[in-house]
Amino acid sequence: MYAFTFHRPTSVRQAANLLGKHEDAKLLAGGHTLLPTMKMRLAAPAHLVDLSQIEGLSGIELKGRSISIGALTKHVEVANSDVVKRNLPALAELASLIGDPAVRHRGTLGGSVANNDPTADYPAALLALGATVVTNKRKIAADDYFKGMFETALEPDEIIVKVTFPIAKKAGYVKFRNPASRYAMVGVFVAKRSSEIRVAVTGAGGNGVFRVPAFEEALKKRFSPKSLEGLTIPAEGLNSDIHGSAEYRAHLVGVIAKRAVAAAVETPEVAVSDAPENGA
Amino acid sequence: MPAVAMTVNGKSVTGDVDARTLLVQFLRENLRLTGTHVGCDTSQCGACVVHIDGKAVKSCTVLALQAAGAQVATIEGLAPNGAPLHPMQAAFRENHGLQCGYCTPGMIMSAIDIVNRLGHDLEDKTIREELEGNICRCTGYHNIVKAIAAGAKAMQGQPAGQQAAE
Amino acid sequence: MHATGIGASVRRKEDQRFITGQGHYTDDINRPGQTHAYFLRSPHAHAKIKNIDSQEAASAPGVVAVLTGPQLATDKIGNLICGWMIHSKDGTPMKMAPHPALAVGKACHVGDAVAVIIAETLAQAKDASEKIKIDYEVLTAVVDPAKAQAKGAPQIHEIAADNTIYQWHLGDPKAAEAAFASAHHVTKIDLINNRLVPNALEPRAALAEYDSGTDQLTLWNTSQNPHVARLVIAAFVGMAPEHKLRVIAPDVGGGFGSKIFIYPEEVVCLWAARKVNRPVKWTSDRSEAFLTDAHGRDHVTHAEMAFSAEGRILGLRAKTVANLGAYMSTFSSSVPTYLYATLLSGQYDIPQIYCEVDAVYTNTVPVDAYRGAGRPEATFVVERLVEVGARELGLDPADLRKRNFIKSFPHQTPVIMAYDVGDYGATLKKAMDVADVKGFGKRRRESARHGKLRGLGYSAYIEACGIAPSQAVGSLGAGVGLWESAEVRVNPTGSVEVLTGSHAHGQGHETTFAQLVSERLGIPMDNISIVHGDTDKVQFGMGTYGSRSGAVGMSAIVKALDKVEAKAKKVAAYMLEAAEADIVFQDGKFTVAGTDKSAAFADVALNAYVAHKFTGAELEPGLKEGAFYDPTNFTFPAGCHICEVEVDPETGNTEVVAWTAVDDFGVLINPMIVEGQVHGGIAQGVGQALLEGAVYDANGQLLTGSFMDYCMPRAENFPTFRVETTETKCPSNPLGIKGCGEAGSIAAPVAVINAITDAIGSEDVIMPATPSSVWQTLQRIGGRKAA
Amino acid sequence: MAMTMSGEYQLAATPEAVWAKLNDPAVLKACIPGCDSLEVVGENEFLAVATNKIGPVKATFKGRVKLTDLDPPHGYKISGQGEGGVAGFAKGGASVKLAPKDGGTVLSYEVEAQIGGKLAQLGQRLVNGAAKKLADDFFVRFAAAVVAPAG
Repeated sequence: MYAFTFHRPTSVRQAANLLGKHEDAKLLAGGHTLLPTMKMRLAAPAHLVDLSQIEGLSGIELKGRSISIGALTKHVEVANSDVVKRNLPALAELASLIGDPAVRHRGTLGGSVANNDPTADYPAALLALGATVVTNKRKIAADDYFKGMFETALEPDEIIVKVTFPIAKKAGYVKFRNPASRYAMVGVFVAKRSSEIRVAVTGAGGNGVFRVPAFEEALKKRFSPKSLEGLTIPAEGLNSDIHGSAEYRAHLVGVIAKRAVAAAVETPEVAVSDAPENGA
Repeated sequence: MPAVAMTVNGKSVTGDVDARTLLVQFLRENLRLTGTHVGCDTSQCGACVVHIDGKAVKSCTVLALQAAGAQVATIEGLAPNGAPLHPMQAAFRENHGLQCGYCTPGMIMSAIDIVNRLGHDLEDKTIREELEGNICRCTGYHNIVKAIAAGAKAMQGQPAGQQAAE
Repeated sequence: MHATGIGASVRRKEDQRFITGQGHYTDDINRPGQTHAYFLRSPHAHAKIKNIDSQEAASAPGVVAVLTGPQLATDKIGNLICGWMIHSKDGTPMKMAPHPALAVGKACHVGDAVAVIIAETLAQAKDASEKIKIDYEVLTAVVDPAKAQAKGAPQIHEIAADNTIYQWHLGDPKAAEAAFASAHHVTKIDLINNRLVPNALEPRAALAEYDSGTDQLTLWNTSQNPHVARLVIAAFVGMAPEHKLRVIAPDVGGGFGSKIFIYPEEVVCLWAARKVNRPVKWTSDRSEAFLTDAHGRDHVTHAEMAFSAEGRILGLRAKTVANLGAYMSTFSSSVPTYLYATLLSGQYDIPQIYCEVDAVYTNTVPVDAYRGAGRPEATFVVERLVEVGARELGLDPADLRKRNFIKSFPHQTPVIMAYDVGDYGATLKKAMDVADVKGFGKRRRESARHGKLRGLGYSAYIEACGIAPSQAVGSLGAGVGLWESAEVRVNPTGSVEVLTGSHAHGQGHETTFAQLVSERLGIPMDNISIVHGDTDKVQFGMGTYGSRSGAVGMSAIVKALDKVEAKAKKVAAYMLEAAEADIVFQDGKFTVAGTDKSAAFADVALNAYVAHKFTGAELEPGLKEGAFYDPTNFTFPAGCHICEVEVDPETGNTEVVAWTAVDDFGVLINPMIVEGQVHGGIAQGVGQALLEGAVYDANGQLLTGSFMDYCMPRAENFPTFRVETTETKCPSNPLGIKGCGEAGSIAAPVAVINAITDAIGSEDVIMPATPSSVWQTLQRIGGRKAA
Repeated sequence: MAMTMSGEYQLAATPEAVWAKLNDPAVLKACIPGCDSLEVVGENEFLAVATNKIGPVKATFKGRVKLTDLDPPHGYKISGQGEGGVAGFAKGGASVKLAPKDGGTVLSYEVEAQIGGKLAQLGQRLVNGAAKKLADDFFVRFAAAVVAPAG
């Protein structure tokens, strides 16, 4: 690791000021992407701004038809949350599949969403559920938030405060792991809301998380794994590496999507009528 | 150099550290607690697992400064100064859950964390899934799984204070 | 058998320190005034080093010294060597290229050490390394062993035209030709034994200290054989005379072969410690380990098996290209030759075998012995041929095996080995019973109902362990003898220290060796210490590899114990005023035969030292004996593993759902430890078959350079193993033991591949059989096998 | 690790105009992703410094960029190799071809890139996608530069 200055602000405002003041500053949440990269000397921020001492950035709340999750909420907290398990079991399942138990004890929702790793799990949930990213400056709809691999709509001094997830009638997440890294080779989040059905895919895309309109159309006719039988997506633009070709990933997207729908169908319907969520 | 203070195995400790010092370095080099090991640099092998505030974490992926004010427990704290072995330690020995011993401290700390989270009656399948962050190259995991199942049961009768020496 | 004697599953003595965090691994040790070494390594697989400018680095904060390859020569530090001479078919010796500890003029693989920075802290050493400017002229690299010999391939070393180290063969080509000409059916396969990275969980480390007052160098390192390290570093590298160099291998966190070898980093740490006159410590990180620990396997093979109409094996032919990487590591030459081709008879009576092996240089990390070393590769060839042959002939694979098993012993194979004893039919039968092969059809149908393809694969393997008679290995080119030493020191109070030349890094010697002594001397385990891993304590030893610590190391202890007993009887005879011939030693007591006069072991020990009862002229005081034991043959553990898999045809994912291992290791000293060794071996073998594989790109960049891309087996990759044994006593050592450390890794890979190919109905499966590769095969064959 | 990428752009300018831009150091500097500086050191040869970010990874590459096989106004090869310090090295080249079409120009390219050192060893998850993105970025910007008013 290169030398850096460590900061521990106690408010979001202080943290934002530090980001504004130092061009080469990085936020530190769980640290499970940044610290390994820094250990390899592949990142050299001059300033690290540790968010852990800021109150109010962590916690899970049911607000109307949405679940609001603080940016510093750990994966394990989402996985174990009764609120999430009752209302959005697929999201709890997703959180329980990130990394390993020790990683889930440190890694945070905000860190994952801010990083937008093309093989991370959370982006699929945000996009499929139509979540809203709430920052210290504004609210950003998931549709507008993800801008490509590792790129987001966040401005340099913008800090994620929380993410609100509209509750879906039915949702499912299935992940086919890269056996070595445990990141998603292909992860598919399927969400059925009264207004729409969304299918979001992580891990496969060269440019990060994406939706599959063809699958969504098919599922609108009937929300069943059978509706996806034989459907696949084009391989072009998908990741291709030593772990699997783009063709393999394209095929997996179909298979895993079917399984995600099956998982969604199996979960009992959540007894919350849902409507476009605004102003939470 | 910034100062850092925390509680390790029940004792208050302080030290001046370079900001880039990892918790595992602080434990091994400053405190000479060398039972916590480093086996990889990508946060995967789990040889460095310790507990921070009662939860298993990989001490190679935490800065010492991030642990300021925290309660840290390491393998050395489970049976300090010749105290009787923690039931999980005893179970690893009884079930031959270790060979070279290098992954063992991390395994035991993860195992106790599994029990703390999931209770005393653990199925083999659960244990295997929960061990995804701990790599052992010697044992083929067979006896580790047995040891954790047995250790989990043995921890049942244990006084709460000894669940882990936080 | 008594509670702690031979055959008892005694809990391990060494565990106390490991489970309490009190182990002492090399990196746990620190010396006053210690500095830290950081190696700057070539990012290029093949490049001329035109210039190294280290001036700025040398004056960076905390830097003590910056050293480079040319300075090694100035200081007369010699090259690393390969200690096993192999001659080509044409009689020419193998082409061993110079291997300096720091590159001189040229870097030959990514990770080749080009400079070392010694600094007060590791962070400072790393900071300074970035200030070193190296002018590389990048050369074309060759990484594929099959292409290394091709015309136009870049030549890596001047000495080796066509990058060929040797072209070796074994067997009678004409006789094999005749056997094939008479065959009813010939089965042909092409296979790749994938390159593996050993990945012992403790990364390698070295700490060197120089005492200028005594001119003594001490090296703490992660070694499986500290004495051989000292010998090579003294005699070949010329670092210091042997008596001025102490090598200590403390607790070592796994080896699997990768810690047998003498590596550049330990040489450089010793050299630097003397140069800067301060202790120098280096600890590898995992990324560095991927680029510097000797890798394993990496064979490309074409093999054929000839069958008669009755399903009898008539002959086997194999042509293998073995990739030895950029330099010849310490024992690399022996692995694809005498540890491989000599096992191509498997468990079968094969009249003719002919094997050709070309060893080549490539711009990759050196390859050397890794758990099993040559024998997994041989087993893979033989057991794939038998399995595919059975399928092609329409015979049951188990029946074909039974038909061809060697049934009378001793058995001389056409490839040097003389098998001493075994009962292969018994291990196969027991394995089939334990695995419930009869019920497989039902299980397969059950899997099919869940959309899964279930397969069953056999592996009837043999290995040659306990290497081996010195005369034999010497005649085959080994530069060392492969005996073992032991010294039994009885203290005046009757406690015992056993000094052994073998080394434990997970195998539990402190327990099993003590069990042997406890049983033999009738004293409690707690009164026995096993001492190993320090050249100042143990006179000499050949270390631990090739599953030799039991068969060879313990046999040396038996020999020393024999001498202790003989001497103690003499002492007891004086004490009990009886003739020496009348003294009987049993249950820890020396008794005058036919009387109730006796002396306890501890009393005899005390009397040996106080020497009041005898004069020194007749009998020397003291009770301490040493022995060197040289075996008369290899040992031949063998067994049968049966693997059941379920393949998910939608994703190509393979799950190992059942594993049965029945092994014949001869006499077991501690069944619990033996079982543990089998478990670990299976895991590494399954790892090779399903998960692990080093992948280089065409330019020699290692793409699987961390646990993010090199898939280590995890707990969830395995079912609960069913491990059983059979026993035929090994006749060539006093204990009847054979060795168990490598069996699993030898047996497992081919059992998995035989199971997958059975499941999907295609032989076209490569290792590692990752989901994507199995899926691709399924695509090629048009989905799933007809039920 | 080695990667190949290719693409095609329809540009609203004549091949001659596109060719001029392809040889303009200021345009090249603006189009090379993350380019901090581009200094002319010889005929058709430049010294470049570029800082690239791939998620958590940030690496500065310094090296030479050369234009070869010049065939005005039909195409050339632009190639470069850079040292990224600890991160390793990168080298690559793009064959760029120009052909008149529909009153404008079709620019087609084939990129070959090679990454070595730490990024190749540790960056599997990152590098493939990133290289594609960098190549795309270059030509997207170039397409924009071609239609932009001069100066």
